[in-house]
Amino acid sequence: MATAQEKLESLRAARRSSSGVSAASILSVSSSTLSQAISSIDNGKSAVIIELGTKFTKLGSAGETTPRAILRTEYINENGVKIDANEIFALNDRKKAAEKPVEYHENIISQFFKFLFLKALAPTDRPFIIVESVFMSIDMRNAITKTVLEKLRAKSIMFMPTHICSTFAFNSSKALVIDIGHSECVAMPVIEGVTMLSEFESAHLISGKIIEQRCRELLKEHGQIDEINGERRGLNDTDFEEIDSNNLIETIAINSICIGKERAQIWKSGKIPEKELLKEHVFAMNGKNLIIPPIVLETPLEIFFDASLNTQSFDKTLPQMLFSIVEKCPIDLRKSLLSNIILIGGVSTICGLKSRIKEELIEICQNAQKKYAEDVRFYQFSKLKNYPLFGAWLGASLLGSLRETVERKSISLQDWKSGKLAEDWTDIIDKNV
Amino acid sequence: MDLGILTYDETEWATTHTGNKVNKKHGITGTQNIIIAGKSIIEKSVSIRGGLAAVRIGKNCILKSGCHIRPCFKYFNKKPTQCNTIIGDYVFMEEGCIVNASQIYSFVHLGARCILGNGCVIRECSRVLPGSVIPPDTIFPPFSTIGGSPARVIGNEPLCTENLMIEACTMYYENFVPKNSHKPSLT
Amino acid sequence: MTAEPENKIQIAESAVVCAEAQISGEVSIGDGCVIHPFAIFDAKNGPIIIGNNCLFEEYCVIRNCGDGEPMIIGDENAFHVESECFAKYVGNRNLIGCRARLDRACFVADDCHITPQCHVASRQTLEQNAVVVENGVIRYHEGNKNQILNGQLEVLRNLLPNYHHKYGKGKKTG
Amino acid sequence: MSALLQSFRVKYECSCGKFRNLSDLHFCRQCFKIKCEECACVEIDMLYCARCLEASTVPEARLKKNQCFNCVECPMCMNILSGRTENDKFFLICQACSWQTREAGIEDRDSAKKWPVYENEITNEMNDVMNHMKKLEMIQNAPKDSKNRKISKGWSAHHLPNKFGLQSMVEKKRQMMFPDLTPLSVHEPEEPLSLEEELENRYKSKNLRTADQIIRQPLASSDQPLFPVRVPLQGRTSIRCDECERTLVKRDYGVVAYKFKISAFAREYVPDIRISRPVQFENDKTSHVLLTITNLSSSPIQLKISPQEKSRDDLVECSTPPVNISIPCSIDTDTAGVPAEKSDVIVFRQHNRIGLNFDFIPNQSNEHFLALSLEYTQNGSFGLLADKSQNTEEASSKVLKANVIVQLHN
Repeated sequence: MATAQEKLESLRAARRSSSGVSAASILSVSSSTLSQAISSIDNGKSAVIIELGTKFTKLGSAGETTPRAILRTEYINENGVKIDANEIFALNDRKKAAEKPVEYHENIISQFFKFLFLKALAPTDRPFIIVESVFMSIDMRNAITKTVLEKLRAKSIMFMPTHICSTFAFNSSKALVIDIGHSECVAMPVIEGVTMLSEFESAHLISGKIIEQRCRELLKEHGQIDEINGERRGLNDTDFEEIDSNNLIETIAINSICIGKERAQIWKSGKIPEKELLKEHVFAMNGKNLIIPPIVLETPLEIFFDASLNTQSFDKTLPQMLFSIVEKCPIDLRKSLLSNIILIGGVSTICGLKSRIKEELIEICQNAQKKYAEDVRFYQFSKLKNYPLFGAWLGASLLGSLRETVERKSISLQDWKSGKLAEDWTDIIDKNV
Repeated sequence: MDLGILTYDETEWATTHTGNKVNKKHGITGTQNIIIAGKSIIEKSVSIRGGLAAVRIGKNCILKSGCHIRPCFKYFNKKPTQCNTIIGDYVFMEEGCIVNASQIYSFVHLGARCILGNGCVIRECSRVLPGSVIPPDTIFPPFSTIGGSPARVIGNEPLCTENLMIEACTMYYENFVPKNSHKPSLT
Repeated sequence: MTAEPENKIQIAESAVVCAEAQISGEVSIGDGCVIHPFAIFDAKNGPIIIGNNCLFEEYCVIRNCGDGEPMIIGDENAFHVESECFAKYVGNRNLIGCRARLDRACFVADDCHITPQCHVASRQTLEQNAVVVENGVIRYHEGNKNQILNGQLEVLRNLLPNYHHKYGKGKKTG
Repeated sequence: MSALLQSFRVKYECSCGKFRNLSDLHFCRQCFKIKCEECACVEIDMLYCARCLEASTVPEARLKKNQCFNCVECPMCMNILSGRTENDKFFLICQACSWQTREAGIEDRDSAKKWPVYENEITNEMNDVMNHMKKLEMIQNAPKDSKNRKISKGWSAHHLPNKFGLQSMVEKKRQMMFPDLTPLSVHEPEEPLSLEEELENRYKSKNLRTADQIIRQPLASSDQPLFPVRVPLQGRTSIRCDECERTLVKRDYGVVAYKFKISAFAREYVPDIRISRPVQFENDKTSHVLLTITNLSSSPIQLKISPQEKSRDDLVECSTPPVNISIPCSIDTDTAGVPAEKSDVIVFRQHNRIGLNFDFIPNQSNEHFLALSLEYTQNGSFGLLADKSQNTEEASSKVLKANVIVQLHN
């Protein structure tokens, strides 16, 4: 307890002598955060960890267990236009990247990074660790490396795939990692620290964006508006503009729940189940009351489990996806894979999702007479319910505290100038560095 | 764009010895407690409530029509008091802004119809966008562009705002000439 | 009670009403109220009954546009600069921000807080503890009572008479 | 103040090719280039809390986790909370959305500081994992070190009997290199909670919790009330030219300082062009624009303004020939030497301001831009005092260029 205190006093004495500013308040450090305070003092410049999600970006410094800031992946450029996530990640898909020259996208990325960093974290000469999804395109990585090394003058940069990072926190040797993000869902088994790339499954229909679309359709269908003079009417477009200006669809999507299978059947057949889970919610906006019936809050997630709803695309539903992963796995893993599931990503904080996945998996395994789903169990921290929001970031922060491995695997400005590209996880397999 | 010539007819305006030009149809009350440093322009129906507490306005300020300046209400060691309002030099206030602030430093530009909550402080060289509502007891650092309701810092001002403001306010004051004067029209 | 003959204004003894306030029609002001100069009370087409310990800042407009029935304003309300109130009933301990507007015949319960530049639609009823935030969204705060004016009214009551005549009395008291 | 002077009308070209207001540009006195904040290198020189304007250096900020300790924000609308007292107990209230700390179940306190914040319960567990990983890392790196270090075969302490107590020292070294690895227990996966259990301990409140409130304090799970949020620190930046690493702008010490220790605003080194009067358009007849050029620098300049031809379609065809003028600087008072020539182009001449009249033919679309290119030389006072000692002719012979686009329509 005393060392941190003395260190801080010496820091403050040095600062006070050089400035007339009033002394900062005494640092009250509860015992659990003290050990980080010590670890962040003596190893000098700890690494900066960023996870670039399509909806939120998490950034913080290594060795800590909570990110310093979770910001939305959008910013306002100098002439007031709001640049949102799919423009920042335009390099990821070839079709959109081809429209504009690469420098245009690089410029957007460098503006976004400057917006992120000049607010809080001093980025100069600190190592960077970027948690990237496995399918980030090569020129996106080069653009990020160029920005971080040249524009922000960081010491070095290193890329880490999300799936391995999320297994560090549980120190688990065998896990099926499911990352349900805002734009897509990628599920992959990670066995003994090796990403089993051949058994991956991804689906665009299982994502936050689709839930918000479902919420909008359900609201259009079932939502009602109470005018001041009492008459109730359905929703029209002007109401939806107001709804969008208050960002209400996103709030509904976050507060929605995932109900059991038989209750979903009752909702689907049009009847109202007698046991009432959620009450009707009233949202008042300039004079009108918007009535949000419980069906809007309970059934948006059915699109994950009900194949009849996603007619246009051929993506599998969530349980079928997991089942096909287990089928593809080598024979000795199949038994125990479903009892070590890790759920990360913003969508997996929705309550009721885990129990519904378990129920669906048991049902699929019975139909296929397979005994994989004896005991379906999930890695979770009961004391930290919002853990999936920054699960991958936490793993990278744990790895970031190891100084030598970070230096060995990351590249610095000189390497970048000499043409060496940021290390890709495929290089490890090819050159088995 | 240089600021054009603005003419006013002398009957409606009173000029003090320190060069302040005050419209006669003002709503200023409690004039003993109000000190205006000099070379300021106060347009019509501006109300300054000197009756509640002392108000000090710096030099070369420009208060467009319909501004209300009211001293704020604070608790000093649990005793409620009306505390003074201090407005710095070269402050430009557009039409119809309600100022309950406790302190506005110099080179600040308040947009039209903005509302400053009770007891807020705006540091130098900042700009408040028109129609923004600043909640009470907020403090804004220098060079901040403030907008939205409840207002937040949404950008930074150019770093040479101080010189720009001095130039603009002095030019505005020089070009504010009585109607029948024979000033050459081209400066 | 000083009663003007034609528009029957009743002002309580302890209320401080500045001379420059324009009061017309049948207005009765409870005790302890403070009315800043240039406040406009227009009770031509219906009486206005104001409770005690209310604060009306300058340029606020209180107009009863209902035909005949009284407009009732409870106690400990604060109407800030340039706020307009055409409501039918305003409860107790409400805070109406600058340039806020209560449209015709709306009903405001107790402990509400209307942020500046917001408005309550006509004939809308506002429940207790409602907060009208930007573009009309209503949020509810679970705190029990709004403390808006504790201490401000006494200060204003002994400050205002120094610089403003009392309503209806003409000569300067301070 | 750029709004009142409408300085968005005249855009100068920065060395990185972008067109910006003159007030946003800086001038590097070493490489004589115009720099904007995009292409210059921007760094954080001081972290401060935006609400209570209290400065903290970078190491101290890292200790405080980039959060200010004594000001807290309302979790609902991210606005400052102001203190209120009731029978001399403190509580906080947000005056924008009247949220109170009592709502979050925090009873009133006697000290107005250090409001409760959610702690991360899994920190201790994560520290064990970190220590375990550090041990694994040592094992993984150890053989590399010993491999490339040549171990001299004959004389090595490994074979000597434990005569001089060497063995214990070697044992200690091996212990450090290969720490005994106590296997860390896996965090066991658990059964998922049923929907009903999760639902009924969900925090009951009349308002739905929005996404912004969750990401502001991710540690508050859905069954706990929202606590006040500590205000994140903000960085104050200083700008350095990326080619010659010289600082262009550095503010005085102290958060509320608005003066500058080092300031190189482009305004003081590049002639400032403004439209003097609103422009009247007579379509497809030559109409005029009156531009005033001010020399705010500290040296008289010889300026050559030449309108550029119509490279883009919204540019305007300008028919006035290039103009050569010299403008005195604002400091030296003797204006005798300035030729008071008045031609149809030079309309008026003040001390350091010149009014120039350009006539142009407006184009069909309602967008009219006038492109000008400036070449000017100065008497060497722009250069750094350091290399003043060399020769001012070389410094003053350097011709400085700047391209300007003037937006004539409003």
